[in-house]
Amino acid sequence: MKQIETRLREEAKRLLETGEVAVVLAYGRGYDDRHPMPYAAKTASDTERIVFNEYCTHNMARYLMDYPPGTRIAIAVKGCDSRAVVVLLQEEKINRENLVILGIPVTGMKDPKTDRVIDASTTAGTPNPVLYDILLGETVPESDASPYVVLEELEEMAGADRWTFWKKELARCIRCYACRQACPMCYCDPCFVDQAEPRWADKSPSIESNLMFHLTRFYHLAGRCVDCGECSRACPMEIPLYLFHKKVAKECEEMFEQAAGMSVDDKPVMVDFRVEDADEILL
Amino acid sequence: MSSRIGVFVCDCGLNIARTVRVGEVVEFARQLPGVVLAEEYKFMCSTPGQELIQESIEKYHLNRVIIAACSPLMHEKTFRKVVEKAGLNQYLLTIVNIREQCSWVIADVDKATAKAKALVNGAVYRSRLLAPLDSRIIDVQPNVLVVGGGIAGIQTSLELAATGTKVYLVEKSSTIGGHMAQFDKTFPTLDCSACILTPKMDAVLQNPNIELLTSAEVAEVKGFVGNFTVTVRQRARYVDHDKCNGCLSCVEKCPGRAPSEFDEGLERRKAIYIPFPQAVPQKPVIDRDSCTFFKKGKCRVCEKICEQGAINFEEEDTFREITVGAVVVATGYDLMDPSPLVQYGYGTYPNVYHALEVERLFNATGPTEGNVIMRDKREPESIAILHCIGSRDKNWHEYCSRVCCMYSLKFAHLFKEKTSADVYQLYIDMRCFGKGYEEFYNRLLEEGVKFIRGKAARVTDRAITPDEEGKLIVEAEDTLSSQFLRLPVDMVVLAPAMEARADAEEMSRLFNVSLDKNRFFIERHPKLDPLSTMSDGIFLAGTCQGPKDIPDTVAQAMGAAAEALTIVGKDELELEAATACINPAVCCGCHNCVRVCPYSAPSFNSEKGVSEINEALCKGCGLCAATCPTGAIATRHFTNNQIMGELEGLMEW
Amino acid sequence: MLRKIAVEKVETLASALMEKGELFAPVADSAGVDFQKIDSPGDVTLDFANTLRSPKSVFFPQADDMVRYRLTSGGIETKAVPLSFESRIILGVRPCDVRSFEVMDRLFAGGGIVDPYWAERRKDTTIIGYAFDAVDPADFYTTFGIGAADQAGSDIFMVKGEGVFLLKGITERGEDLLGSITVLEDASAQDEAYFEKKIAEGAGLKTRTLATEGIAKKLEKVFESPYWIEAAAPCLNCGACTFVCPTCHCFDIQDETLFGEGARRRIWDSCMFTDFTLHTSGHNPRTKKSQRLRQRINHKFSYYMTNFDIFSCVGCGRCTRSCPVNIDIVAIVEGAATLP
Amino acid sequence: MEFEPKILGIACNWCTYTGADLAGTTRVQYPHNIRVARVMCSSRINPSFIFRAFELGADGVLVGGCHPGDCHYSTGNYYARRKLAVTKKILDFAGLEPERFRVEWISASEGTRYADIVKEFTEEIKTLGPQRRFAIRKGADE
Repeated sequence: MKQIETRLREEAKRLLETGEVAVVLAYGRGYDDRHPMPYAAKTASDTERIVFNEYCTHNMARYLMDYPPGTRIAIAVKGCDSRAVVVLLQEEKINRENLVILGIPVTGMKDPKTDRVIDASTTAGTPNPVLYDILLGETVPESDASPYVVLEELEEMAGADRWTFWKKELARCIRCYACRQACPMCYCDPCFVDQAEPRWADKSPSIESNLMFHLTRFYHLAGRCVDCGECSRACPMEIPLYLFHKKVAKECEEMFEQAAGMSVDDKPVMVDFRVEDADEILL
Repeated sequence: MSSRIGVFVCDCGLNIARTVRVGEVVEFARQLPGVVLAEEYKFMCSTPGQELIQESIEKYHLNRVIIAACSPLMHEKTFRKVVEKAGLNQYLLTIVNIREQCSWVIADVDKATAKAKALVNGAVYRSRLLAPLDSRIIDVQPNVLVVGGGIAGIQTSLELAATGTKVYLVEKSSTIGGHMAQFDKTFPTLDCSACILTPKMDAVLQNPNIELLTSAEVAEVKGFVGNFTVTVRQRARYVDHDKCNGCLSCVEKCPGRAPSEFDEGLERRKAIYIPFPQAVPQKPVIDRDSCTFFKKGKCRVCEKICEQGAINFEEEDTFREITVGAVVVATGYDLMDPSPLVQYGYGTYPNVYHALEVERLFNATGPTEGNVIMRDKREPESIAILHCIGSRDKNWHEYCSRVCCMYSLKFAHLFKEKTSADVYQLYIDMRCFGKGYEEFYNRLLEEGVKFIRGKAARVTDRAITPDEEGKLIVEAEDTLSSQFLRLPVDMVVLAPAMEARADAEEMSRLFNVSLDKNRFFIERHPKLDPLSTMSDGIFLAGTCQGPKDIPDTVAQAMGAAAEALTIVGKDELELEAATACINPAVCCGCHNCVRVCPYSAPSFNSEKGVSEINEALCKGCGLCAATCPTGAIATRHFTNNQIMGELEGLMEW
Repeated sequence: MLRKIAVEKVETLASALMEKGELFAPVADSAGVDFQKIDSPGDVTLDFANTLRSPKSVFFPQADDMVRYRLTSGGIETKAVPLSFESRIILGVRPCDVRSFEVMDRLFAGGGIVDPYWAERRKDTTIIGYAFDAVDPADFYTTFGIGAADQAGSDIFMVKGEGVFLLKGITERGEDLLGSITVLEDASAQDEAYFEKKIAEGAGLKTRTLATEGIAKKLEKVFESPYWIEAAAPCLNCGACTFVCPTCHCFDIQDETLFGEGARRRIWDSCMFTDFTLHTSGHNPRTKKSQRLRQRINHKFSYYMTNFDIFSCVGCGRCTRSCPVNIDIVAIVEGAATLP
Repeated sequence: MEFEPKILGIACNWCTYTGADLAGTTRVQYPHNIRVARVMCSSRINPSFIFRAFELGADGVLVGGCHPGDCHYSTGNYYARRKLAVTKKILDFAGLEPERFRVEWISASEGTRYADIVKEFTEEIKTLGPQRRFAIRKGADE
């Protein structure tokens, strides 16, 4: 990871010095090593503040739309982050020409709250970037583990038990919207839930309104969620939202034979159809 | 402004009041928030009913009206006019369907009443959220497209042309005339079919207001009522009809042969041909499949012979776009192929004929020059006419084809006239309901035709007795005498069902007109709107809507012409205002609407970073609204807010 | 009065307290430890560093009905929400959170305008403070003169000793409650000494600190600095920091109706949300996240000081701990303080 | 008292709503439990409508659209098929009985089939009993 940090700083410095980009989206120091922060370097000297370690979990694609269209941006992406960039390209939110993608092939990232390794068994099961201009390091071996194994326990539960599970989890939601704000795909402003007519979900956190918010958000992420897991890590109430997103992603993959953010040429599945889609998917 | 809702609940005579306690529904409605008035009336759609609504709007300053009555598909338009007359915007009306979806389907009074209340409640919730809308006024294209050049299409075209309307008549085959041109005589008057049809065909050709496009098909229909853009595919004919003078020398010399479609394969035609002598236009086309040049790469006799230089083997299909305000679909029917009904032996026994073949046998221009000569060159001495082949038969078509009884009578008469054969009719019932039809039946009873009430079960050539040898034996039960019959005859005539065209599904998609379970096009209302479809500006004429005889077809054709005129006769048209619109402040610029809309109504304004909707192209389906993640798109009259409100109301009780 | 109970008897204590009033206390679940209204005494835990959220919701619920109503054919029928609460007890409040009640009192109950929703709940509540026995790296309450075993503001103050909780009555209300709980044993002289020792230890427990000298004025001065753009760059504009904060008190008022019945509610809002300042007209005076972050910092360290003579921050460190992108409030304020 | 479920129907104007009308004109009887909201096309249905319906207390939701290929708007129901399939998976994973949500293609001529489907669906919902998971306000939670 130290090597990646060095390469990241070098490339960032070069890109800013040559004027190839106006900003490099990477990671910077936080209040301690365990808490690095998303960082936007704008000058060559800024690049000295760039860090990369196992706690740099943040998906920098989230910040791409903070800059006016036409801004030349370099972005550091891990596997899933690169898929987020691909989705944003598919959705024409960003322009490939203005982008220098610095791919980070990496495994062994850790959740700063728990120190647990983040891998395919939870989230972010894509170790190698799917789209990049410069790869910072050697490709790492792909994991054999299915990103969906973690769902087995919930899938095998009876419906009533699953409801008990989600009801308990979602009841904790305080509607701080950290999940939404951390998500690179949740770029809507305003979000549906902030609308007054109709009021899709009450503002008061209750199981009903939380359910309306989250189910709709799960739907909005269908075929778009890249499994980076940032929603769950962002949640101050530790709601395992990633489990639901994964399930929807899995179903979409099975029904529509396309995983989110794997190729710029794909059309997002929910704004697409095939005449031969089977009616059985409705059963 | 707070809602002042008036709820008007209709008894519909006893149609609603028999199972819904209307008074109770009125009481229920009266106590709902926002409701200032609830009234019951026997027939809301009647003049006094309409007046009640109008007066109440004025007297109670109603700003919303709910009418609980029949389906909105029935009277929404009527009632919209009513509220508009009282000065209320027509989109502030809500119809609650307590007849088709309530009183008519629920026998239990308590349950029907409960459902009616729940439906009214849903409407009250929705009504409170409605907004007045301005109708869109559009310019109307003055032309009409008529699809199909049978008697229905011909008649429609002539009627429209007579009013000065420009008509494009598109016909798939190389001549107009349709099935009627194949008929010899028509029942019950026994007029010669050609004698009454060919003048009309000629009139089409001569009429400057009619542009006749034969060997042509509709490839695409875009747009909406008043403004359809239709792409017509002109099939390659390999004969330049502008150059051809119709001398038909080419036909004479052509070595290519193929079975004549017009003569139902009983005769052969040339590869370059006109289908029949009176065809319109009188200009030949080349059939690629039977043309020696196309098959073997050499011949070109026609090209050599044509003094006009009209032959062009390089011709390709061309496409042209026409703009019309209305479309009349008159695509006709197919005669059911009786061969799958193996028990009747069609295709197995040469002397089993179907009705259209017999028409050609009778015809002076037909393969036998009007003589009844069977495939084995004999004149039959006995003939059985079998009714209801594939009609009134749950295995095939449940419906009655409506014309078979009558043409079977006509056949019997003609057989009697042209031969000395014994003629048998094997029927389920005789259906002779039209003007002069029963009389014709009575006349035939006196002509010595033998009527056997019983549907033929089987046709076989396996003789049991010596007098059955060499005959076709028709097995049937005479249900009048309850006797099993074996009827040895020389010739069997089948009266197969009229069925929907093989390409009905394709046409249905093309014109956006639904098919019924028998694959005929569905009219907007079976009684009150039999020529319109659910697609505004698309009308139906003739047998594409269901089996019918010539008089009914012609009457429909004239009606369809009048329907089309209600649109193209005006310069402007009021369109449904329920289109989609985008609130730019809420649009997140995700392009979803642009990606999904089948009409390209939304487009992305990259300068503003938001989508915009061209409402002229919008048909109001609401797909974009459901695909919009932020809720920036409102499908007017079906906004998220209105639908969510309705759901809340429907689920409250 | 000093009384005691064995550490394993938390449930007994909770049970006894529940007899005296509505009990709010820390409860552990998969997310961590958080204050909840206690229905079952076994749920209570006193084994935690600090709770996920502050206990402010006991006095200032996230959603609070102000008036209830029903739509009828005659119009809207309203029904007042009674503002009387049975006596309440909050168990296990850390000293910085105890201080936050005082900070909030100045807004909700001081200065002539009394907010009945806060004041009525606050009135009859006994606060059982609970000494910290460790420091989290994000904490900085020492900045505000708050000690890890600061007894100020508590009615009863509790320390955890070896195998025993020691509870001392601070106010009359606290004394009364303490005296009435029979499951507590009276403390011995040895216990008294031990309690004092723990208090002294607490005083020695120091968090990191933030130099607040002159910060209110300084923040006014650097209002227009581009610093805020840089500082806010990582911010996601979620409301996590404000919702866990013990002193954030902004709310929105919403009518929430279902099937014709509903309530006008005040519901926590967050200055970090983009629509926080959105006007009905569509105009939004704070469209940039730099403006929003600046507002949050200024409110806590400048405006509140100007208006109420106290910082609207008690250094509990929750915002730093819960920030998805690790924004540290101390670093942000220090960054502003060191601007030229 | 026998459990009488509350079933929300959402029907497209051109096919299913017209088909339901046909059931009425031909006087086919079916249970009263269904209450239909009309939309122009099944593609108009926002999945949140379905979530909301269950939250409001619907015991079952039946969506009806034109048969694929027959959409009045040509492709609407192809999108609807995907939208509603995902909706169903979400309901299922959230723990709602997926049988409570059903999508059927019912043409304007299928009045009898409409009635049969409503009958069958109502029976199925009766067997499942009241929906108390999402509909927390309306009754005791399971």
